[in-house]
Amino acid sequence: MIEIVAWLIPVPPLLAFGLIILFTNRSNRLSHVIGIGGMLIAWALAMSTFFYAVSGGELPVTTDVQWLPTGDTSLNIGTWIDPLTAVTLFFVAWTMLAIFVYSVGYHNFGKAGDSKDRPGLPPHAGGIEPMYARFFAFISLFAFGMLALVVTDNLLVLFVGWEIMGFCSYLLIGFWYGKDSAKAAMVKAFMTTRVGDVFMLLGLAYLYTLTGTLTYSEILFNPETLEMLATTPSVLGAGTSAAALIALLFFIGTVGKSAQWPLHTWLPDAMEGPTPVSAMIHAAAMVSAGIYLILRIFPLITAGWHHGDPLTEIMVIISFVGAFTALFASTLAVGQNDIKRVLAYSTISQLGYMVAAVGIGAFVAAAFHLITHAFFKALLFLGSGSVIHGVEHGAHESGDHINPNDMTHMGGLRKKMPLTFWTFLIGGLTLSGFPIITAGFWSKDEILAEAFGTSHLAIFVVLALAALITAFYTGRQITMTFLGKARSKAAEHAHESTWTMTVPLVVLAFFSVVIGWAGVPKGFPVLSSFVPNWVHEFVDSTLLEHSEVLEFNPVPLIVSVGVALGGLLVGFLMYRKLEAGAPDPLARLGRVYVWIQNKYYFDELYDFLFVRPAYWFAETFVYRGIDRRVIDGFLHWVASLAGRLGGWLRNKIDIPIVNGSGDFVGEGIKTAGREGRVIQTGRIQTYLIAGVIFVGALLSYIFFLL
Amino acid sequence: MSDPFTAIGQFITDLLISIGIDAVITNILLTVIAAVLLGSVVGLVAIITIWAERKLLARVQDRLGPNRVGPYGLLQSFADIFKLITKEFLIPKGADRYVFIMAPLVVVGGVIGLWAVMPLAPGLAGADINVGLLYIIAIGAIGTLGIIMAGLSSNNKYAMLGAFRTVAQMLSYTVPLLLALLIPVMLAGSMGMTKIVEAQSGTWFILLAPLAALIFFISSLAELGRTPFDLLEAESEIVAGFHIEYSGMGFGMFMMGEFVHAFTISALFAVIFLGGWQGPGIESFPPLGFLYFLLKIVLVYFVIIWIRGTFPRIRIDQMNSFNWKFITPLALTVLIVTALVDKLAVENGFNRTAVLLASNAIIVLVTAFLVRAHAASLRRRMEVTDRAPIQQPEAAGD
Amino acid sequence: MVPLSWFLILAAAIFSVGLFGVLARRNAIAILMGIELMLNAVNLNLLAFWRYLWSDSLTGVVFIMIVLAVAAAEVAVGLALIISIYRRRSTVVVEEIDLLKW
Amino acid sequence: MTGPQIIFLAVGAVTLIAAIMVVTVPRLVHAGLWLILALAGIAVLFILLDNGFLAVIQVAIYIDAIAILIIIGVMLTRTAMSDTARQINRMWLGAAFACLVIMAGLLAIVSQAPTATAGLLVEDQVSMEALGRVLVDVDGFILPFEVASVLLVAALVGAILVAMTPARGD
Repeated sequence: MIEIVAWLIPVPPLLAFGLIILFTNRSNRLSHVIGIGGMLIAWALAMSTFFYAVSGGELPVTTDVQWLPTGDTSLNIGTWIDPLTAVTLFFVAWTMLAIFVYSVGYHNFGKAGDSKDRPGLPPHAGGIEPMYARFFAFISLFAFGMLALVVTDNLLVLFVGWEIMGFCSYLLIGFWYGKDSAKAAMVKAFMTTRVGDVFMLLGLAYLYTLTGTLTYSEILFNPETLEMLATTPSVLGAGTSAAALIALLFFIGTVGKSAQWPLHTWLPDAMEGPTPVSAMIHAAAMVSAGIYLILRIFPLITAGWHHGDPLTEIMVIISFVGAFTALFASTLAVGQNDIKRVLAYSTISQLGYMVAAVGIGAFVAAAFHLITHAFFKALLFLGSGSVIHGVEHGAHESGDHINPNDMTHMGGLRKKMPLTFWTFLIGGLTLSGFPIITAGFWSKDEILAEAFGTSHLAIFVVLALAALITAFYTGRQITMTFLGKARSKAAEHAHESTWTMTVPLVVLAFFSVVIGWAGVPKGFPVLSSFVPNWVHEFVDSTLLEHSEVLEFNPVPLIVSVGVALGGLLVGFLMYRKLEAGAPDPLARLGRVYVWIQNKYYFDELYDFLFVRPAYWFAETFVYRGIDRRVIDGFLHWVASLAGRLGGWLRNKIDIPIVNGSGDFVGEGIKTAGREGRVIQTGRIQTYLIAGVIFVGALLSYIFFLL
Repeated sequence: MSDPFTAIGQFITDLLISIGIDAVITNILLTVIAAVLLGSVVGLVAIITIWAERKLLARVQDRLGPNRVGPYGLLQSFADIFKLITKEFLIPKGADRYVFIMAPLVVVGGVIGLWAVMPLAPGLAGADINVGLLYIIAIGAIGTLGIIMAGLSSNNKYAMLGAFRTVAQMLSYTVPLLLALLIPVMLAGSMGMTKIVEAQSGTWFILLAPLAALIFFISSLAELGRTPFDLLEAESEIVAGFHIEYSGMGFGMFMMGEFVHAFTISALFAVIFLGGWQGPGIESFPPLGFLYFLLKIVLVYFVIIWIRGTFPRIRIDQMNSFNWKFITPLALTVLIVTALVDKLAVENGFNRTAVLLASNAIIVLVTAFLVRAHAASLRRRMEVTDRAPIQQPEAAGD
Repeated sequence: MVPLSWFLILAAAIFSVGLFGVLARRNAIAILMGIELMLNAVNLNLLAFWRYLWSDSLTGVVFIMIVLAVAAAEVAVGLALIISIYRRRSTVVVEEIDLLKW
Repeated sequence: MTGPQIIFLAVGAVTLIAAIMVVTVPRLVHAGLWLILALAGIAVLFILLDNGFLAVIQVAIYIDAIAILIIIGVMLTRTAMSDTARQINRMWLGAAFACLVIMAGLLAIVSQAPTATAGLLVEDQVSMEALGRVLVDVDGFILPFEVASVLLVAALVGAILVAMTPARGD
């Protein structure tokens, strides 16, 4: 039974996509009913799978059928339900469902469309989105990709789902393709993630050539294979094992997908899409998929490594990239005034946490943070969408045309949009790790505790610093947006969003708080005696080699509480009295602030390092040098040579010899034809008479003469 | 007195033999007598049906109809016949003389020939051949030939056009007619007319195959060239159609052919779908079957007259598209569905009548739905193209 | 009883007459008629042989049915071709349809 | 001379004369009508050969469909060739000679034919049911039957396509 359910989970969104694209795209109502209905069915199936898993059902549940025979081996397609899959399904289904419902309100369903609205541009008077049905088709396909990626039992289908999501994110970031910025962003996102994907495909190919299979059970949960991979030297030689190289290639895929440094630049630009898309990409699906991948291949990353050992090279790389990204992106978030961009950088930073956790071998902590982050980041994005929506409406009413994303024009929205404020506050506090009550505290604390407990002090310090900055910009964002006085007319006229937008916020806020209680670490004062560390036990059972539970240590706890509260407080105090038009208090940092605001000039750097050299290379070298000079020159040479040769042949051979004999034959045939053509009358009857007489002759020969 | 027809035949045979005539020749004579008798009676029926039709049409149109000659105008037809006989049979200049003369004979002959296989009563049929229904189809189309001959030989363009229309219509509607007739053949398991009648001793086929009956009826109307398919003699378009040049008894023969044909089709419908001579009490007194048969014929004939009185004429493009786009696909569907359902129902022990009726009802519902959807789309297109005509009348079959 | 050879002689005669129609007629439709006559002669032959020699199997009858089907198809296509030619070139005389000659 | 022989001679004579008229009469319409007579004669001969089914089929297909179609074809194209024009081509003498050759050849073969007498027909073997079964029997004639039906469909479509009035601008 559960096997069939697992098979069916990705199917409803796919059907919904097909139905909407092919049949119902004229009817907005029918389209969103089908889209949400499909997601609802998928959600119900995912929940039943999850509850089967947590209620002690036998795991992993696995089925497969043969898909593609390839000579000696065959590629199978199947499902794989283990604890990691189950919890991933849980948060993916919930957040996606919330996003689907939220989209109805976000795209102003029920409002009359403005005749000036054009497909490819955001509706400018609060009317219904012109491509409403198409949006639901795209996100349905996106949901299919994500769910297929989660339930599959092999890396190939995972890659397929991965690419479907990449394609969908391309479509959705550029959903308003009438905007030039959106067009640029969609191309950038697609191309940047493609860099990672190519490496990932290389990893897949390499893995396949070594093992002849891509199925989880035969690679990741097969100690012999892992041992083989860990001991086989890689093609690079020089001490790296095949496992490490494959893990590195996969990790580059993750770097692209989860926007880790140095491939992080696409994600902030992806904010050009509608806000549900941002939530989809940054919380529920795409970036989570990157982390899901490295969690999935955790046995491969850690092949030949055991708890307590010094980190292997690949783990060092991963943890370094993760920690660096966490700190680096959090500093960038400080300088942003666009409400969604702050969250985008925050996402990059939080993903860095998870990557770093995987890097130091803290599998459970990373998974735990993945879950909590999905909920609170989805909540924050949807909340920010609600804010933007409200401010946009205010802008329409007051005629004050400002950028509705810009936080400097907000302020005082607490009274205007109470539900959004409270849920956003919960999300913000969770993000900054407000002690005890929020889920973010528990998950982040676990990562810090792991880093501290396994004595990776450098990592610990960097992450703690990142946590401090995170708390700071969260405080800054909440204060600038909701507290104080309204700094524009639009903000004064803002009002609360419809129920289809607020209900998902409340649901997500609920989970943002509650999820944390499933992961209270063992030995935590007072609380741990009430609630067991359920997450640790459950998720850890994914792996063959179980990690030992760390002893409780108050140092990371104190640090964690300290940075969270401190950061929030500083943020609040600094921005409490921000006036309209006043410079950002951080501008006092001078040059550093300029650097931050310009994202450390990474875009410019890449432009200088890659884009312009590529153009130059194409123009100067390939076109002028190779194409014009070498290839064309060669062709011209060949052509003139052929011409000269042809002339010689024509004058010496063709005209006297070939033509002479040809003419003779031709003239002879012509003469023969002219003389003989009277026989051909062109009348079938004549031929028939001849034929009949011949047959008669033949008959008489046979019957009378033989 | 169990079988009076055999008894009469035996009586005549005995009589002839007693005069001293050879047995073989007696047999031939008997056949000839029966054939002449049957043909004459059927021909005479036309006289009555003409009167009935005029009278009924008059009632439909709130008139009195013939009422001067004889009681209730009963002798009106006789008066008409005398008039026709005494008129000169004109042969137009440039006409193809022999073909012109033969055409009405072929028409009447073809129609009367149909009665050769008609089972009139239990044990009474002209020739009970095992391919009776096929014979009906084959001989029934001979009438088309007569009409073509008339149109060709008249040296008149209206006659020619009328003949064209007739041929187009008759050939087209033969397709659904044949398909509809295959269903009773399938249900009875035979093409013999007597077998078909006997197969309806329990349930009449109109209950087993109502749609087939309807299709057969409509196609027959088209074959007859009766309203609403009477565009072969649409006065406003082609004057009188193929018999425009005929006068006197030549015209009379065409008239007779037409009425006898209508009567014959009624008889066919009665035989194939209404159980022919089936009815209560025929086992004990077989001649009763003849009465039942006559009653059923009259009933169907009444419906034909009724339709003539109430329906408008359709256009020629409507005639064509109705046939090829609606009734032929429907007949095909019904044929296939009936074949499947009948086979499965009989194998699985369902009530045959109920299952077949239900399948017919489902086909009707689906058809109605499709027609509605099609009409809706046509209406939408009409709205889109505003007042532009939806459809140019297609070129007629020429 | 009619001897088998009578049927065969009649069939041969009709066949030859049909063949003459095909060979000598100028009108394309008349040629078609000739072909029909030839086919009918063949059918007569087939049925006669079936009746006299092989009446224990239905091969002859089936053969005739197939011939009938082919004849129907042939007439339909043939007439369609003739009418198409008539539309384009206003002629049904086979001697005048000589575009591909020389 | 038995009854069937008299009938055969009468019908055969009519058929042969009709056939000769088909290929010789100048008026094509008349040729068509003579063709119908010849086909009807063949149908009667079929009855003489104890196959009423094929006789009826002969009438239904040849007379009702093919002959009428041919007559329509004649009518449609009658302006192209007047009935007074020469109907026989210049090579008719050659054609006649060829036909005589063929006829002689055929008669020569016929003279070698066995002098068989018709056996009794078993009713089951000529019944339509038996014919129907053998037509769809896997060991019977299902393949020719299906091929013939495909041929008919192809001919139907092809005929419509060939004779269709070309769309304007074509």
